[in-house]
Amino acid sequence: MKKISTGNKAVAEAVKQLVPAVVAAYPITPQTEIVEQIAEFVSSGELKSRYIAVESEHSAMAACIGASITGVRTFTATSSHGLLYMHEMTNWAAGARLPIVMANVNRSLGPGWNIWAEHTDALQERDTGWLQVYVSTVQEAYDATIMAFRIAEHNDVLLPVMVNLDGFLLSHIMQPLDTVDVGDFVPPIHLPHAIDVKNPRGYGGLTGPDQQFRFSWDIERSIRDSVKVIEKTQNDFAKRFGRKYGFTEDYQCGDADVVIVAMGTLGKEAEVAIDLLRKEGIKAGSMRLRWLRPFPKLDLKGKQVVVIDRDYSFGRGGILATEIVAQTKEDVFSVIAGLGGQEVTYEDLADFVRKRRMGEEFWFGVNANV
Amino acid sequence: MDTIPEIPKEEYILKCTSACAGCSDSLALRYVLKAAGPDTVLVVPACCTSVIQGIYPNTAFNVPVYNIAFASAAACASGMSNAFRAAGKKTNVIAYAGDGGTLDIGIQAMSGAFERGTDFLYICYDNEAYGNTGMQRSGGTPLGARTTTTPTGKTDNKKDIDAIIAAHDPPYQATACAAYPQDLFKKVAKALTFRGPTFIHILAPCPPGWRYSTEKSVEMGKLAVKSGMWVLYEREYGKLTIGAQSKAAIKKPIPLEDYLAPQGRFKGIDPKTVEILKQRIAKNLAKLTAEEAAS
Amino acid sequence: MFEIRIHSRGGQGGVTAARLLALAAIHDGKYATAAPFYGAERRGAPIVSFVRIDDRPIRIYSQIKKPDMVIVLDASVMDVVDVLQGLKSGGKVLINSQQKKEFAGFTSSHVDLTGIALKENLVVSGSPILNTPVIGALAKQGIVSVDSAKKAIREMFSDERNVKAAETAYQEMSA
Amino acid sequence: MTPDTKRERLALSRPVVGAAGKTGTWRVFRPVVDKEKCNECGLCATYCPDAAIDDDLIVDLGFCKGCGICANECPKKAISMVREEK
Repeated sequence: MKKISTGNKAVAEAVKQLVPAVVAAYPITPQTEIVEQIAEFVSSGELKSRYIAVESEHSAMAACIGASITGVRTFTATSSHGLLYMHEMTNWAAGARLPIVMANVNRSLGPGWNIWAEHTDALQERDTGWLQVYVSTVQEAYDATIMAFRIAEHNDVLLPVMVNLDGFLLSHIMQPLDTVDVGDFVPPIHLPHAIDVKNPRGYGGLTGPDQQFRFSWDIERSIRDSVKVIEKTQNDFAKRFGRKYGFTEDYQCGDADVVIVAMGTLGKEAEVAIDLLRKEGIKAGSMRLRWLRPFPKLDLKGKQVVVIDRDYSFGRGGILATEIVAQTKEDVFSVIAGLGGQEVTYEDLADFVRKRRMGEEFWFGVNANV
Repeated sequence: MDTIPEIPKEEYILKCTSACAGCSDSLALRYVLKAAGPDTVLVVPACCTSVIQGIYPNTAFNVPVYNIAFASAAACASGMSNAFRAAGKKTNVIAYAGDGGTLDIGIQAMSGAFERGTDFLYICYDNEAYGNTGMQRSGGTPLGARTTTTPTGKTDNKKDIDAIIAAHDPPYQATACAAYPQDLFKKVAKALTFRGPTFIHILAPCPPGWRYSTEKSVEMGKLAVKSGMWVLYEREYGKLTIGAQSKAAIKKPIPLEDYLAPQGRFKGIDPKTVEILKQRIAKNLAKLTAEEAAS
Repeated sequence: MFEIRIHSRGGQGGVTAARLLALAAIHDGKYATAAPFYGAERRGAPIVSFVRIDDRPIRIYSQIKKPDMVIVLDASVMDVVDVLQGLKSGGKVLINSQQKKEFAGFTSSHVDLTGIALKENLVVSGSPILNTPVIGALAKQGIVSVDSAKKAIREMFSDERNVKAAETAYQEMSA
Repeated sequence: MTPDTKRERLALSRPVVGAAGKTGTWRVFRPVVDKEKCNECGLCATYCPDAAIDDDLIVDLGFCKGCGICANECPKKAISMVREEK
């Protein structure tokens, strides 16, 4: 059905169709609309979930953990400081192998009180064992949320999934949304280690130095296995609903000499920059990274890569750039742009490509010249 | 005194936990679980109880136990209770936390869960310090008690968590003591008959923490009650009832010194501090007596 | 692509106007995005929102720098904001005003949205509702069809007076 | 998906007797019951933190930690704590 929706409402719409037994959440700008919408669905009876209006994000994730371990579907949403506040529990959720789905509306971190888009919040969760997908349209926010449940709950995965959408740039804009009848696309949840009072077990008790690494290894193995589950889920989604998604979204990459790699809305706007560059005779392409965990194998051989990081790891560099260099062993032109919602246009993106200096780092708005 | 026939023989704490010898947390838990029965899940944050279960892949606890990070027992239990109720299950959800996890780091989550009317029982077993990490002061440590972070005695009063809970107006709250297992059993059984959040605050004397010899754990609990330092009561829909043992103590308390003297943590306590403690006890007993009379 | 920038003050419905317009454009079979620019918003502060309408999916998220059209829901913001900034040569200006205002090099039009809202008693918390009548005025300009405008309004508002106000604005809109 | 015997999903513990090992070895003093004095009131079993005293008031020395609460609380003073010989 053709609708118009914000990114936030698209996420809520997907959640409504997946009917989690428990949604526990705490409001934060710019995520608020997601939880308001879900609360409204619940109070109107459209959504048969229990909505727990917790007193903090730490408790939001703890409540999702407590609910999830009983074997039911759970959802939460947050942003920025909220995500950081629940950091202890995000690690717990992954280690406890609970398929919690969370929307994170990417926003910068204080101080100052900046509420605009930045990816550093989610990237600080990079090493927790969560799967992470970054979306670029309202439609994709909806589709990715649906797929997130199927991927998280798949018994080869059983890890939480975070769906990331750019604060305001995507969370608050209105775009067309085509909702689907999810049907049996996401099978009923079956958590093999759900609490059973008839078969009492202790969860996460004391473990020794000769044991803990096994659980870590299993998370890693499951993340590796998740690649096939994600592929299958995305392929099935395309067959069933007609919209195709991959680990990356490649645009004019085939014959490109230079490729922009970015995430989220900048990754989408980069396509417009590519159109401009192509008109100028520059063989450019763009590769929008959708999945950060598992980190996909990127086909960038023989291409110059311009990486746009809307994030930063202080003392090291753009996080995406660092990840890409680690995989490709090639120099990139690392552009730090869009922090705290800094305005970056497709013209700026085209300029980064025109004036690239491989092996260097460039802070947009800081350095005098690109 | 005689045996207590109404208490089930079933043990849900199997032989044997890794609790210290003479641990009154273990003693309390035996009766908590006897009262709760097998259709129960314990949610346990970081505390002595997270350790005494034994080491993976074994546990001494014969009910499901969900171990969770320090600050989040009540929040986790809140999610669990909602999930069980959504599935139509009556399973008891008991958050079982120490004084640190209740009065200090867990107070926000607990307050939230009570405010939201979560259908669960929250039990704080209070050994008046961070026992698991080697006895650092907590909000539950009484004035004058030495801990590793109050080496000359705590200069602040014990936080009145029961008053804080009372402010949330739960249908049922009670205090108990590991030295009175029958009383504890009855209170847990009763708490679990209510819908909504209920709270039981158990005084759990700790031999290594309080520095007395292990055989005195029960005796120490009784001295706490007899001196008025710990008061046994129930508050049901706001109506306060002081327990018989505490009523006796109000009429004729034993000297506070009889309770303090056997404990190494009060060794060398300043007489002025003892005086303040006595005044606080008197004030608390008067307050509770007045409340009982009024309700 | 047709790009519109809407100037208003916080609480006047500029963001909703953008959303209504985008929805109407989608009903016309086009692609559209409505993107409010969120600043440190408060009631009464000048704010902008953006609408892009195109025949193909819209991939641009950055702010509109060179709009094809500017809508001014509150003429008083013109004292503090250069509403014509970046407006394409020959671009359209639509102002909520009782008087015609001329701008060299641009096509200007006006309509008394406030008057229409007051006439229809479309007032919330003391503020006249401008976002539904403005869609009628835009339909007159051919930005969206009349049918789609009405459909969009009915989807977002249950009160039929909003449609009435849009119709009035359609009629009263200056040429 | 690949079989891997080294994989363990999470720390799921099974309830067993002796989860903490044979805690009887911790003991310095052992409770010895004087059957003559014992009136079988059962308070020793009631107060045992480790449930190491059964219905017949037999102490399970495999797990008794020797805390001495039973002896301390016995109204008939029928239990004495005797030094273990090691």
